[in-house]
Amino acid sequence: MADTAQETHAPVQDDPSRRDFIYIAAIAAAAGGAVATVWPFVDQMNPSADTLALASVEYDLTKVEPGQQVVILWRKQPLFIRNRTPEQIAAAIKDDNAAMKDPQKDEARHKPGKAQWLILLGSCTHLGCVPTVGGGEYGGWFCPCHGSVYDTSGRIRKGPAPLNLAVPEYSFLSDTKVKIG
Amino acid sequence: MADTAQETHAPVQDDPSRRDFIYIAAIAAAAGGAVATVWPFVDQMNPSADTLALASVEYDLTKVEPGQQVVILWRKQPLFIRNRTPEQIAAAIKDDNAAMKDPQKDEARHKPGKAQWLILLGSCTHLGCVPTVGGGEYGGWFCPCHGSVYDTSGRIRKGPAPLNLAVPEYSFLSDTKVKIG
Amino acid sequence: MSGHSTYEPKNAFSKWLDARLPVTRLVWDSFVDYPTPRNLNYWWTFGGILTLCLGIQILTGIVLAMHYQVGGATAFNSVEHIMRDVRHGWLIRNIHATGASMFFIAVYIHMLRGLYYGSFKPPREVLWLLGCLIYGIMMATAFMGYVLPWGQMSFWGAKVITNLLGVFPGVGQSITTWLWGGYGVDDPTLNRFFSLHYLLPFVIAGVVVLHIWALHVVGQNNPTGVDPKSKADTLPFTPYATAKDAFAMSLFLIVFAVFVFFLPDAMGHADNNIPANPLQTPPHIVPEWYFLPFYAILRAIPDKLMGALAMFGAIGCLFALPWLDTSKVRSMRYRPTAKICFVIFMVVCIILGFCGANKPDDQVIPGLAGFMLLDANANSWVWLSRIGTFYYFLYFLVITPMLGLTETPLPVPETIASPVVANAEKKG
Amino acid sequence: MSGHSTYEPKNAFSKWLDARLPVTRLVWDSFVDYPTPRNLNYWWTFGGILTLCLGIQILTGIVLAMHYQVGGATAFNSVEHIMRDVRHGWLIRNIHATGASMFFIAVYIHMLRGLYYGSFKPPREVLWLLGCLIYGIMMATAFMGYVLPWGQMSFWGAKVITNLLGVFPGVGQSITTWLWGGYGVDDPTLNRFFSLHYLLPFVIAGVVVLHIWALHVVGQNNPTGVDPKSKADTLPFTPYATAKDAFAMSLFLIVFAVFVFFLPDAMGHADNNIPANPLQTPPHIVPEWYFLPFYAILRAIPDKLMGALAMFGAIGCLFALPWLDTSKVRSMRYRPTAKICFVIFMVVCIILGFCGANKPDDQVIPGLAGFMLLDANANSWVWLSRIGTFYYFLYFLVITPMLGLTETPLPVPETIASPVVANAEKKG
Amino acid sequence: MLRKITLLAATLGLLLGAAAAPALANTAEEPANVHWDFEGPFGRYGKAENQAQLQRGYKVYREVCSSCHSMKLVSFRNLGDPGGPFWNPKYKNPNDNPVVKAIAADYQVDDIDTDTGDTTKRPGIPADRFPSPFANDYAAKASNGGANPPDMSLLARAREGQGRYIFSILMGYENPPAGVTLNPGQHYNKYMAGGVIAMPPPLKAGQVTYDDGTPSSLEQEAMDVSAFLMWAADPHADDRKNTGIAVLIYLLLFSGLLYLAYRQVWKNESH
Amino acid sequence: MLRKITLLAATLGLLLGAAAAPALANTAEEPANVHWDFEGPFGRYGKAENQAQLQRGYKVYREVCSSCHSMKLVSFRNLGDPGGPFWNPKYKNPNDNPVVKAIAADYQVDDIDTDTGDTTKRPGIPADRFPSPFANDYAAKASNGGANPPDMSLLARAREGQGRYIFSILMGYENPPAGVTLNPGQHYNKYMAGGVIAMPPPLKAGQVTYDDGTPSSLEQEAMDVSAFLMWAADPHADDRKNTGIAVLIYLLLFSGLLYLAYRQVWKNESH
Ligand code: HEC
Ligand code: HEC
Ligand code: HEM
Ligand code: HEM
Ligand code: HEM
Ligand code: HEM
Ligand code: FES
Ligand code: FES
Repeated sequence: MADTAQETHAPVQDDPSRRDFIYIAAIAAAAGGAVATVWPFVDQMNPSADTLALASVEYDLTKVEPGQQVVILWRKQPLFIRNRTPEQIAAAIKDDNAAMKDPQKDEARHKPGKAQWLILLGSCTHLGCVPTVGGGEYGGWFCPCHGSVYDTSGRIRKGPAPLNLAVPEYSFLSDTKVKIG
Repeated sequence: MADTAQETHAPVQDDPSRRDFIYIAAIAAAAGGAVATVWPFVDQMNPSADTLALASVEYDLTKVEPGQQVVILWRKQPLFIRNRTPEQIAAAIKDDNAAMKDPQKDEARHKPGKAQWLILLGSCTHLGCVPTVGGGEYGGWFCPCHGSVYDTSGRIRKGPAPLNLAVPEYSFLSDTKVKIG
Repeated sequence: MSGHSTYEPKNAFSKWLDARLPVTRLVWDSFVDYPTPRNLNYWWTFGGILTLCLGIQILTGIVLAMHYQVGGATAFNSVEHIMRDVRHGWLIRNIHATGASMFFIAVYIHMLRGLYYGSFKPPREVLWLLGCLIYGIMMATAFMGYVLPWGQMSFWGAKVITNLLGVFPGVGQSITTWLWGGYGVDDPTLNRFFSLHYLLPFVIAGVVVLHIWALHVVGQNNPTGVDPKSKADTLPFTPYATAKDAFAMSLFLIVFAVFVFFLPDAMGHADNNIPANPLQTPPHIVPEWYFLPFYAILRAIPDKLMGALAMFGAIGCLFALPWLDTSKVRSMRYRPTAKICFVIFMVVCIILGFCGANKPDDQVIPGLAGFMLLDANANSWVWLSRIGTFYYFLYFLVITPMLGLTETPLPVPETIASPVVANAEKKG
Repeated sequence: MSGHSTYEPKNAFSKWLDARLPVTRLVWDSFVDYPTPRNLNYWWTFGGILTLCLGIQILTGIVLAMHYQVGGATAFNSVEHIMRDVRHGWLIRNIHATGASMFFIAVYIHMLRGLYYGSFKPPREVLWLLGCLIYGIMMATAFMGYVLPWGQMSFWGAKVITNLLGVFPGVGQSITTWLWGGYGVDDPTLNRFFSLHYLLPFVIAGVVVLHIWALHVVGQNNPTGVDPKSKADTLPFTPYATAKDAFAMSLFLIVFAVFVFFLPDAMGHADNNIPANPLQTPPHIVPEWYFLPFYAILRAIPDKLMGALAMFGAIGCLFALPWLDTSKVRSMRYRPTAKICFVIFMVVCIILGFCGANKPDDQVIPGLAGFMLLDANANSWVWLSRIGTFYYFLYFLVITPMLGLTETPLPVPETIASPVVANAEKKG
Repeated sequence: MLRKITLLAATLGLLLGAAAAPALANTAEEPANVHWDFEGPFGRYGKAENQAQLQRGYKVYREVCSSCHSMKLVSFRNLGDPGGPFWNPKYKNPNDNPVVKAIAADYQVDDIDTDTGDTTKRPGIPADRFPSPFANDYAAKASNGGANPPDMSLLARAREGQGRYIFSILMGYENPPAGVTLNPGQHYNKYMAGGVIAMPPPLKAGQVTYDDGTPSSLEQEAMDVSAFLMWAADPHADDRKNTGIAVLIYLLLFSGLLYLAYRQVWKNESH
Repeated sequence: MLRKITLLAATLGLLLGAAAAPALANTAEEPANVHWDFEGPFGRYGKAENQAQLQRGYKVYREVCSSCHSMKLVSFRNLGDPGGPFWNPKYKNPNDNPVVKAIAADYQVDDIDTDTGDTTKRPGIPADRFPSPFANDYAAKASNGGANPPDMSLLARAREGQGRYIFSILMGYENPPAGVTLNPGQHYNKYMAGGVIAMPPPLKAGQVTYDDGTPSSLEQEAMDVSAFLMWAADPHADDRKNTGIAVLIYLLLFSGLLYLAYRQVWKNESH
């Protein structure tokens, strides 16, 4: 019926171009408005201001003794701050050219001249568990979940994880103070 | 069609009384089961065990000075514990036979021989606001919401509230200690 | 639904789908080809506007629930978290809070439309009853929603209203204890209100589906109140009603936006920016504006139980209306006396609203001394609300039944098209 | 829907109602008079059982939400409050938690029924697709529900699964940050999961309505896979199907009750009785049992992205099935080879479930040394899951299309009634 | 016809409303009728002189009010948000804003020593909220003669009259009129409901030395701190109004288009 | 036919399950295979000798475990609930139970002095929860060589093996086997995953003097405290099993009726 109805009531005298323009403009405006409206509803799920405010932390390195690792919460995720011994650094450099899934040199994983400070996201790149320090055959980290093994540079050496432990954005504010994030 | 269908497929040889018995029993059992099932879903809204555990409190009356009122939380509602002066008691007794909405003698509103201790639910019997002590023309309480006036015995004297301020269940554990609820 | 379907699938896919799940057919029959009276005015756009309102409330509500933390210690702060820290949170909350008021504005217009044009009269009784049901659930939803931010008005409003259920002699106390989950409005109350506040809008949506189904079974009423008789009386829903509805919605959104962006506090109450405190009664407890007329009726009657019954009765009248009205003519357009009574009724409802917002014993006309009448001054809001309450019930229980029998209506047009055509001729 | 309505209102009220809102007619046509094939066996009772499950979950869920307090600091304790202090709270939570597992048992039986009897084949493709959609939303719902008690498995399960969305190169990180509302699973994640967990069951209910609508358009399949041809092939839904469904439901409830009252911990995981702790990874993270086969497929493939794609692909196969199956015969009753492949498929799914529950590198047959095959020992769960994954995809992508073309089916009966009558004669 | 009726009803309603409004107020005097430049649809906190006022207002809050009133919902970082007193376009991220960092570090906030579990204090960071002057409401009451100084985060929106009410309270101290007797610790303030307030007059002229050299009259201080509290209660006001104007422009244009489309559709239909 | 297939599949599944079960366990020894009388569908905590065991178990918890382990989710009143160690039918309301009241009053719980707002201590009441031995997790770690003694409210359900696991841990201290080196503060326990535990052996024979004269062998103490912790983790077990039996009886009868009704309906229909 609709077709017939439309015919029955079809506008008699009409300028088709003007008509089409109005319809197209109205529909375009509606579409634009809808998209603009959707945005806040999607964006509200992004981190809120208070979460963002905790996105960066400053940390005093004097609290970490040589050979030790401290785990702090950063962005509510564990962050490893490890004070490496010279042996551990040496072990890491030695393997720089070994076959690796995600090849990287040790020097690319710490700030220049700060080889003893390794700062890493404590989240296994496989599926996000917290690896335990000192575990695995490389003396780096061992992930208890599916057995990924990282070396003393935090590089993936065995197991399902595809990538090295992530190095967060950070900078030294002074010799003993870093700002992460 | 159903009717015809039922006829078409109607059981041919059947003992009607047995048949009816089974149907009635099944339906009755279903109804019984349904009622028993509904109960936990209704009852879950009643106060939970931790709320009930706070249903009664003990209070040390030495903390209330003569002429003063203390407001404590009891069942999360305000409770008035008032140490009445002899004048206030006298004023209350004087009015025992005055015209009242909810006539009650003063002695019915306190424990025998403890006329100075008035323990009342601090919730206006109109619509539940907290009356202010010492307000209103009887020196008892005044409800700021819709203007109910209570006397020094907590009886309703003016305004929309229908009943006297409620006296909770309580008992004296010792001369200075009461258990409310 | 009314008549057989005219949908004809055009391409292979729609034919395939139509044979398996005829949704496109349903949409076509209900919202494209559906015949609407050609003379519907803008009051008929509010059904669509209400659907929009419900959608907005549900969408913003789901988002708020993603950030809202129920609990006496957390609710207020989480709402402030939404207002301050969640991205666009202030916007979404303002829309939701203002949206509730806009929803009621729209529903009151929609209902008054029904009253005026007799849309509740046969064969639309079920449609009307479903509407009343929606209205009831809407009130419950909005009431519980207002409790959620857990400010002073949330708390004390909840306390005053829930205490109403305590009026029933004997069982009242058990009912309120059960409803509260304790011995007063408290955390458990808030928690269950949150669960129900999330649930009820979906119940409303379900009843709206039935409401629209019922509408499509009996067909729409129209300003003349005359049933469409021929094709000349109707136009297809799309594009005619669609275009009108869209324009009206857009105007409605303008009003909506003014409140959301420039008057966000206008519909609220300052006290709700203070966290709930069971030990401190705000000096003046008022419910949300859309409840005020009923609140006035409640307080008009000195007896507590009777007051509550009068209040519920006032809503009950709406349900009974199809059987109270005896008039043969639907639209008040042709009922001059009824029209006057109706206008008075509208004014009375507004007056009752003001009565609900004021303290009963305050003066209506400031400065005028007045005199004592029974239990209160004649120049007080309580007496004004008594007069209003009297007229309210008079209108439903006496005027509506009597007038239908006694009044002589104006001549009613034969068909919808006749006055429309006459109109067009006048214009052209 | 199929055919015209046979409802005849009996009394004045039902006539009145039928003219205004024909709900009784709809119910009559769909659930009383509706013709069902007379040979449906007990596997056909699971649709009704699933409806019951959904109802139970929604009802208990609403009640749980009346006491549950979302929030990292409150969620775990509020669930324990339900278990310890809320009246019958332990009962209601046990029903809800066990109910999720029962729901999946029922849905897997319902789906395998569809696979075996070819219920996904024309004209039931839309019906099947809607079912797959329900299944997808069910998985999302159950996943988010399991996060709510905020125990260790809630937290780490959520972390592992949401990290899957991070595999997409480039946008992965933004997607997970958006989904989490932060830089990891945290309070905002819990809060939004709660809102969605409350929402999605209503979405499921909506799709179930479409599912049943689609069913009533095309009619039910039956164990022979032959379309009903005459009235002799069918029986009215009530009382025949009603009685059978009721009996089956009651049996299902017995199993349900055994778990609720005597094995409440059987379906859960001990670690979920420890509050969530982002700094302590449980030694062995496993999702709920109903996800295990897919989890095994995920881990079978060494590449992270490919693993995730394989997992989603495994579900995608279900959606594509109506177009993968080429067989002319619906029911596997008459397809001996397909039947064998199907049984192997069922067993493989169970094996994959065990693979998902075990650590990839552990031995399958304890003590057997095995040998290194590429990256892992051949006697390890990872290799078993690879074999399983291989067969899973083989079944859908190769066996199903090929077999339909090559297999010679057994003779298919002319009508439903013929084998049924034969059966009855055998019995009688 | 219905149009006329509605108009009538609406007018009646408005008239009644005007009549009813005064009856809604409490017995106290109406707040003074002052105005700020950032009010109204086109006022903005972000305007330079308004920002200067917020900075002055913050100083009053910090030096005077904050010794009794908490502001629990506001974080230091909020001071550096767009529209806030110390917003600086150079620091899009307010957590990097050095002024904000300095303000935060000036406060000591509660913390727990993760090595021992003991409670300790540490200097604040921008992410912290303003610490409260008292440990809890009871302590606040005990230190203020039984009255709890209300939290200031939302104070400006929690009173009818909003900022004007705060301004008025600060200006409204007077000698009690005849017949009003004050207990110790009570003061007379004509803008307070009932006239009695437990807060001693907090401000006097010259109490705060403004960094920008503005003379600190009592009225100036009161205006400034009220402005600051209005911002604290509604920190997204600028964003809200900006969005609102854009939305309204869009809706007006869109309604115009829809009206044309509607006319077009109905062109040849009588109705 | 499908019936047979399913049977087959199910059997296969079960077999596989049995095979897989050991693989699910961790490397530690399986918990000892002990049993309590209250276990199983017909066991009840409320039985007199089981209640006596819970009372003994509570004493062990109170005197030994509670100095390190919190039990935050349990209130004193729970001890007097039906099925609880001190349930007494005379006191339907456990808050009136004098034993419970005495136990509660024996603890000091944190409170706030409403006059000054200072933190104070007061004797517990039945409505209070068990106070924790340490102020927070950090303090607990600091006092226990870095390991946090887990909360005991749900401990029995938070470990595979439930009560048997707790019993086993208490009995499982041994000298470390060759090759295992322990750091100071570490101990060897064969039931602990990995073998190393930070908890020093908490129990020895005779550590607790039972009021009912039961000889306090190490095994007896371990059985009793494990029983108590199982109850604490599942306090409604008795109620659950009672309801379950009633529900099952109902459902079996109901299913029977439905089966008869079903047969009746289908009586004359072939299928
Ligand atoms: C000596 C402590 C003290 C200081 C300093 C102080 N206040 Fe107050 N303030 C109080 C107390 C106590 C109350 C509660 C008064 C009452 O309830 O009677 C209060 C209440 C208020 C109120 C609310 C009145 C009402 O409606 O309830 C405002 C507004 C207010 N203060 C503003 C300020 C401002 C602005 C400043 C700083 C310029 C300030 N106060 C400084 C103690 C203080
Ligand atoms: C001296 C303090 C102390 C006392 C007393 C103590 N525990 Fe522990 N307990 C600990 C510590 C520390 C741990 C953590 C061990 C670890 O993580 O290695 C622990 C852990 C446990 C565990 C859990 C092991 C696991 O699987 O994580 C159990 C079970 C346990 N204790 C039972 C008891 C019982 C029963 C008692 C009383 C009879 C008791 N404990 C008394 C300190 C104590
Ligand atoms: C969420 C709330 C509601 C929605 C979404 C809704 C929706 C609709 C829609 C779309 C229509 C058709 C268009 C129109 O006539 O405006 C309609 C008509 C109607 N509604 Fe509602 N409605 C709601 C609430 C109510 C209420 C509360 C009542 C009465 C108590 C009511 C009574 C009616 C009546 C009588 C009609 C028929 C109007 C006529 O044809 O003249 N509705 N409704
Ligand atoms: C019929 C539709 C609805 C109405 C009339 C309604 C009404 C309200 C009202 C009046 C408030 C108080 C607003 C305020 O003052 O802050 C509120 C708050 C709330 N509503 Fe709704 N609502 C509806 C639908 C929903 C839905 C569907 C949800 C969830 C899915 C929801 C979730 C919330 C939440 C979380 C709050 C608390 C946050 C706040 O106060 O802003 N609402 N609602
Ligand atoms: C909440 C979940 C579900 C509910 C409540 C539900 C409900 C039903 C009902 C009542 C029937 C008719 C009775 C029967 O054949 O058992 C049915 C049939 C069917 N369902 Fe579902 N269903 C659900 C999920 C699914 C899923 C996940 C699938 C497939 C992926 C599916 C596919 C089918 C098919 C193909 C049929 C037709 C069966 C036939 O006639 O042979 N359903 N469903
Ligand atoms: C499709 C239906 C549903 C499924 C499959 C489902 C599944 C689940 C699951 C698996 C849990 C975790 C249970 C546990 O281990 O404790 C859960 C918890 C929960 N669900 Fe649902 N749910 C459904 C419907 C609902 C609905 C409709 C609501 C609310 C109206 C709801 C509210 C909750 C709440 C509050 C919890 C947390 C309490 C708890 O953990 O016991 N659920 N759900
Ligand atoms: S999460 Fe670390 S190996 Fe899987
Ligand atoms: S509540 Fe007290 S007078 Fe109304």
